[in-house]
Amino acid sequence: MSAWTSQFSLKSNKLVVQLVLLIFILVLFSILSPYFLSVTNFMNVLNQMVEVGLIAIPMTMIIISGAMDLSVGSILAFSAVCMGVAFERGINIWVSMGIGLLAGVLCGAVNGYLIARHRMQAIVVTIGMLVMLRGLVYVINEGRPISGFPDSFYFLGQQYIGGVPFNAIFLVVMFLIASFVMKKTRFSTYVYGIGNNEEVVHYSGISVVRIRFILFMLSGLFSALAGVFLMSRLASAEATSGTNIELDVITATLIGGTHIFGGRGSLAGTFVGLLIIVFLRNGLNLLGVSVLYQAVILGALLLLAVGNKKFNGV
Amino acid sequence: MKKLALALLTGVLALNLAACGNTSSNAGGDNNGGSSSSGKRTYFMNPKSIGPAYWAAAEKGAKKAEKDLNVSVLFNAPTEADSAKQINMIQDMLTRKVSGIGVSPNDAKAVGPVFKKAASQDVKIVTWDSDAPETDRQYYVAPGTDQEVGELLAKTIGEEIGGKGQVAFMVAGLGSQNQIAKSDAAKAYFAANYPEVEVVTTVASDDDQQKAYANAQNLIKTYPDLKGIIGFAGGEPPAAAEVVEQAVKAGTLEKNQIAITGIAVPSVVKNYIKNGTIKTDIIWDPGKLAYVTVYLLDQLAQGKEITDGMEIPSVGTIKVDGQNVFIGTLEVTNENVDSFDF
Amino acid sequence: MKRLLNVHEAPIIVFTILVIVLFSIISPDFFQFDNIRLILDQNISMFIVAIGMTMVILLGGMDLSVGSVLAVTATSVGLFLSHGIHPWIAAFMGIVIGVLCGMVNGYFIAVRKIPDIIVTLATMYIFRGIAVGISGGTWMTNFPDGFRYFGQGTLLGLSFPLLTAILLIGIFIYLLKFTRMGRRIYAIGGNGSAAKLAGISVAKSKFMVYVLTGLLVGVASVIFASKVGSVQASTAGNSLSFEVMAAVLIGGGSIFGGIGTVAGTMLGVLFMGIIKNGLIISKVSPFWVDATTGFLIILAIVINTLQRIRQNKGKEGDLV
Amino acid sequence: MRHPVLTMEGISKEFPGVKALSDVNFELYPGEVHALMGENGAGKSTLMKVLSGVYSATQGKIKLKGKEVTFGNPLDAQRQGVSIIHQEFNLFSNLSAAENIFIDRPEMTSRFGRIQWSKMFDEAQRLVDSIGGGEIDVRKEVRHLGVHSQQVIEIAKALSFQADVLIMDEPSAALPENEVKKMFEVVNRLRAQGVAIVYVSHRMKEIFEIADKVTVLRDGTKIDTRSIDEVTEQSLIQMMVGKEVNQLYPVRKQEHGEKVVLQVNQLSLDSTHRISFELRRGEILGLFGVPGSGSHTIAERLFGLKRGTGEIIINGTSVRINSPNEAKAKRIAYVPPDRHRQGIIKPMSIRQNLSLPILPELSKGIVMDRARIEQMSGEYMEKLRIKAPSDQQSVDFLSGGNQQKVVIGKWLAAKPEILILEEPTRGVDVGAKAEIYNIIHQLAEEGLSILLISSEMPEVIGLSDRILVLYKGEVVHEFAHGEADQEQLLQRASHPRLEGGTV
Repeated sequence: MSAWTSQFSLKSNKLVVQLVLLIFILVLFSILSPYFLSVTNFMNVLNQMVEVGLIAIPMTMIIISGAMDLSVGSILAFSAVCMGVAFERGINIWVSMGIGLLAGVLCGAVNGYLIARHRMQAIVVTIGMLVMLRGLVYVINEGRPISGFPDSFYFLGQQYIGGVPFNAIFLVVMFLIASFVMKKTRFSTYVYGIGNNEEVVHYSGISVVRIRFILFMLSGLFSALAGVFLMSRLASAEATSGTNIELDVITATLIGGTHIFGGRGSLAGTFVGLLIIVFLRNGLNLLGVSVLYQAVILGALLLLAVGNKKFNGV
Repeated sequence: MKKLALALLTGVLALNLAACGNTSSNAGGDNNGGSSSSGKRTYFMNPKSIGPAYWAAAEKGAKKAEKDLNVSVLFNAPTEADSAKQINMIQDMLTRKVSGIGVSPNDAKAVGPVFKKAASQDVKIVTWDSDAPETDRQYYVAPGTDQEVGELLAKTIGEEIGGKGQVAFMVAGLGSQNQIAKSDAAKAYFAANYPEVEVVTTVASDDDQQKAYANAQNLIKTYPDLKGIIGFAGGEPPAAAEVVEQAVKAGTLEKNQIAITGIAVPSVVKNYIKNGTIKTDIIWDPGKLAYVTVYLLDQLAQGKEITDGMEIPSVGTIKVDGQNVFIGTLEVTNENVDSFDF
Repeated sequence: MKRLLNVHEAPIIVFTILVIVLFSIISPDFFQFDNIRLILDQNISMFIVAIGMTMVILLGGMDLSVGSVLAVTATSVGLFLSHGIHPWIAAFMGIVIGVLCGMVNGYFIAVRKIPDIIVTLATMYIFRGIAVGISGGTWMTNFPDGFRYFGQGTLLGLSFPLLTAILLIGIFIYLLKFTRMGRRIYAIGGNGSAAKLAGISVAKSKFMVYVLTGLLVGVASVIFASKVGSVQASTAGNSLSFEVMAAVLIGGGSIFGGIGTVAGTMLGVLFMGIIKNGLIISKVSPFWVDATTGFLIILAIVINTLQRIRQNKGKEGDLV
Repeated sequence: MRHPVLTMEGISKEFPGVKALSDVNFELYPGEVHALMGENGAGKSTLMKVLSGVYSATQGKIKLKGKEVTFGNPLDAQRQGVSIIHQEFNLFSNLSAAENIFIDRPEMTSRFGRIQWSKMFDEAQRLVDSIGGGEIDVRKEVRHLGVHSQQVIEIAKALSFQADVLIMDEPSAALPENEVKKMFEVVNRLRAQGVAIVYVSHRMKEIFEIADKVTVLRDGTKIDTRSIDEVTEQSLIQMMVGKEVNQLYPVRKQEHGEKVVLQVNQLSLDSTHRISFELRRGEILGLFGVPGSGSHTIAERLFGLKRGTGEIIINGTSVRINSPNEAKAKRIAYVPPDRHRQGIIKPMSIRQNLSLPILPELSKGIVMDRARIEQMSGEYMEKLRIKAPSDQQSVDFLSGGNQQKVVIGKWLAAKPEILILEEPTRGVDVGAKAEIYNIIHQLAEEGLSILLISSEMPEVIGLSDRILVLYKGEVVHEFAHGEADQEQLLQRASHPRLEGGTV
């Protein structure tokens, strides 16, 4: 196993740094705040990281493949509102959820179609989608939050199983599945391959278009899933939800050691990066540090954690 | 795979640590009854976001209450008015075992679950500035209801423009609930009392000052017969006033051709009021709002009653209507604009 | 005619004209001198920031921090003014702060060789935090009358900010076309390693570009503050970086660097400005404005891409 | 006795753990073309990098026109009169040809720092004209120029520094055969102007055609410098390899089969040109033509990289191929001409590169079957004699020859029926070339049908059972095995009716 992954030597070495950083943060806040080191607090944090975490899964893959998806936050809101509107029209909540997920996949498909099929610049297309979908959200529900979902639906975001939030369990399972996919299946080789040299993959008789398309569809699906979980956690579908979430997701991915130009990175790293961000926020909140300084600290951390690595090939 | 296992292992380890830490802190916590180690009662004041002048004024009031009541007040919120981030922060604060929380919810429904949790931990909950009815909050502190404020704004502009003509609404966010509630109330008031007033459009700035400014420019361009503008959030009236003043200066508008009112902190609109661009501005002292909220939380935490007409030091008497606590609105005009210190 | 179509900016020109025609049909108010002046006026700071972004993108980079830099500089200018500093000095100091921010970006990107997207993502957080921090959460407003000149004054009967923008656009078009410094930017964006071999100091050029971008953002923020009349540190320039980047790319720039012109970018800014103004003038429901804007951005990019494909077909050396 | 323009004395260069050059002496006279030969890793490029200021020598000195010099960087060397043209061009595709020549040059600006475009265009055009590039419009962006034109721009760029010494690293590698001729004309002009040229190349034929002298390096030491008249191809190879090299091209032991595996009818190469041919089982069919002849397009069409009309019949069934994926399914394999861009994923391991095209077959469901992948990669490492400590090694660290073997290997693993080889030995040293030729032969003997597209005439002649000569999208001649020699081949390829027309 380890031999199979060791070819991305840069990837494995990085993770140690991130783990040290995470442990440092955990220890630091445990000393600084008496409230930090408690099961309830940790469960809280896990409960809160789910939406960003879900989106980080496909985002990691997409960044490894050398692209980027900035439209995730808008897709999140769009699918959440689609689901809410469907529910308001009297459709069964689980069917509505299917509609929401489908909407997300469709948005991803539009991204994928333009980027993969027509080779347009991913950043530009997804900025366009970011603006357009957010606009459509307002068109659909006129900006009004939708709520009043049945209690059974709140299970997803609010229920604890054995003291652990259900959505966190779901997230970890998703990470394990995705990590498995990104290590053991040929899909992973294709994704890493495209990130390193797209043309070779194409010349090897593999449909790059299809892989990219799948990646953006996944991104749509996971963004929609994040939307569903957010709705369930907050009991409400809002037009503004998910604004700027892409920045959190990308920050987590980068701190997790994924290379911004693609080709290198891992989901394990992203997971650790995610934990670093959420625990940092949580710890600073507990200390009563104003969000203003939190932003500064997060930015400095990003520069420190990602900045001291070698970026060869540029 | 090994790496992920390692990562998970670290997580489990951390949790174990956390579990140990928890028991020990509980042991210590029993002595001082769940409050912070200094023995002071701690309250978390949570506005919609950090940054706008309105909330900065509120923070001053909260800090004043902190001193007056000899309690500890934490004042924090996300940088953007995002309910998910706000709720994360409230959850974190519940972990800190505060005695009470004062929340201005971005989404009335979304705070339901976290309020329920807070109530179960015997944390006092008061909403302020924006309400979350049908939740476990105990009181709602406001200048008046959204409906009252909306109607007041509509009445003000209706009077100024003589009861007929085109009026445009400027809001901070098309998806923001208190904005919707106020503008709906204003619309309803027009329909009922000034049928000849036509609300032509509602534009949103997303809290971006430049966008608000451009919106106002586009409004006077698009609707040459526009008679009035209502700005429903702190950033809108100054933007509208700035644009109108500039247009008057440039000669494209007559002075007083467009009446402006709205909700804005006096210090921000002082010049416009003095120039007469804004005749009446509706406001309440956000500092007092916050002060009252902290005061109520402290009363509740000490198990004291909240009664109608009760006297709050340095604020005055308050009106208590069921679970609603009103401190009343203020009208800022040329005469009194200098008397405000916020 | 054919030569005209081969101009790099041709598709966006055509598309802009189409949009103008469309809006003119929908609303008689649209195509009027007043409104054109309004559109220009509303987008002054966009124009100026976009010049900097064009250079950054020409280098093959991107700058996510421009909005936060704008907030920092505008807020500091406000602070200076509230301390009674003379408007001209305050404006100058604001621009210096913009330059300093650019130097921070430039240091990490050019000297420490950290990818620009990471650096500017980080400084986006940092500068925003600083901006709100120094503002103390209050609005910068009630500027003295002398300060209004930057955003509202006139010079020789023309709007001062517009003149500033035109002057800057002219300077930078010249700079990029007629100076070695400008050509180095194109060379680095086109082929970094070849640029190094040609003795071009990549680090120095990159540093310069980020400093200049800081400078331009500084200028833009002074105009912004003066024009809008108030600054809210937490939200000023919030969506600026994405919008400006979109404008550069719509104007024919390539995210991979080396391709793009200031003139094209200005068209891109104008295009976005026209859409935003036109949709409101045409009394489109406010709920539809963002959706339509996004759709038109995507459409513009689609058209640009098609043009590029068409151009690449005429390459010498392919079979017949 | 003329004085040498350049003398390198006792040059040594050490890298951590490796001695790349030891005590190399090298002299260069004005107006001579001096070939530098040696197998890959012999130290040619290190020596040239020392000379052009990329590396500084650990020991030894460089004298230019009698004066000792040190070069801090390539630009420094250029300014002092030593220019190098790298194998991979260093051009700015987004800039005009003229600007590529004169990028960042103070002499092109006015006193006030304004770039004088018309002066730049004029000078550039004059320079390009002087080396026979008159047909190039220097205002055109380089991405719109062909490979030869790009090389002319590179040479013009070097000359714009008044180069006394010009180093050309594999200048013909990117050029088609007929453009090599044009390049030689340029070189001859330079020689006449007194420029000293170091010509680094693998190609024997060119060396004998253009060089005055030849220096051979082996394992970082100089073997000898000789006048070109004193050496033969065989003796040069011997000097390079250090031992007797047997026949480069193996002899065919058995005839190819009769069964037509691939039949192409009216395959469109562009809007006007159609082509037809057939390929038999076990046959090596050489396709030869200058660029623009369509041979590259044939490969692209057969492999589904380009779409068009016409009929492709494989084993008697007409098939449609619209993507590499479909081509692979029809058991067509393609070893592309540029392995760095199209052949290998450098940071990935040999094993991953080898398994890339056939991962679906090496998976259980969607999960990769590690044991089978390991077994497969071991098998092909051995079969192709890929030299590496393990198949976990990243291909980036392999020599050109071994990299090329990986590309061939990954397609052999796909068990194709038809193998398209395009420039299979580009940038590969002599030893590895022989090995690759052997492999190709062995494959054909095993019954694989091979379409060999190459611009190296000896290779096409030496390997092919049959050669089709293409010209502007048409088959203009067919040679049977043993019929063709280089002269005839070249003559047919540059069509008699349209001598020397640009494409």
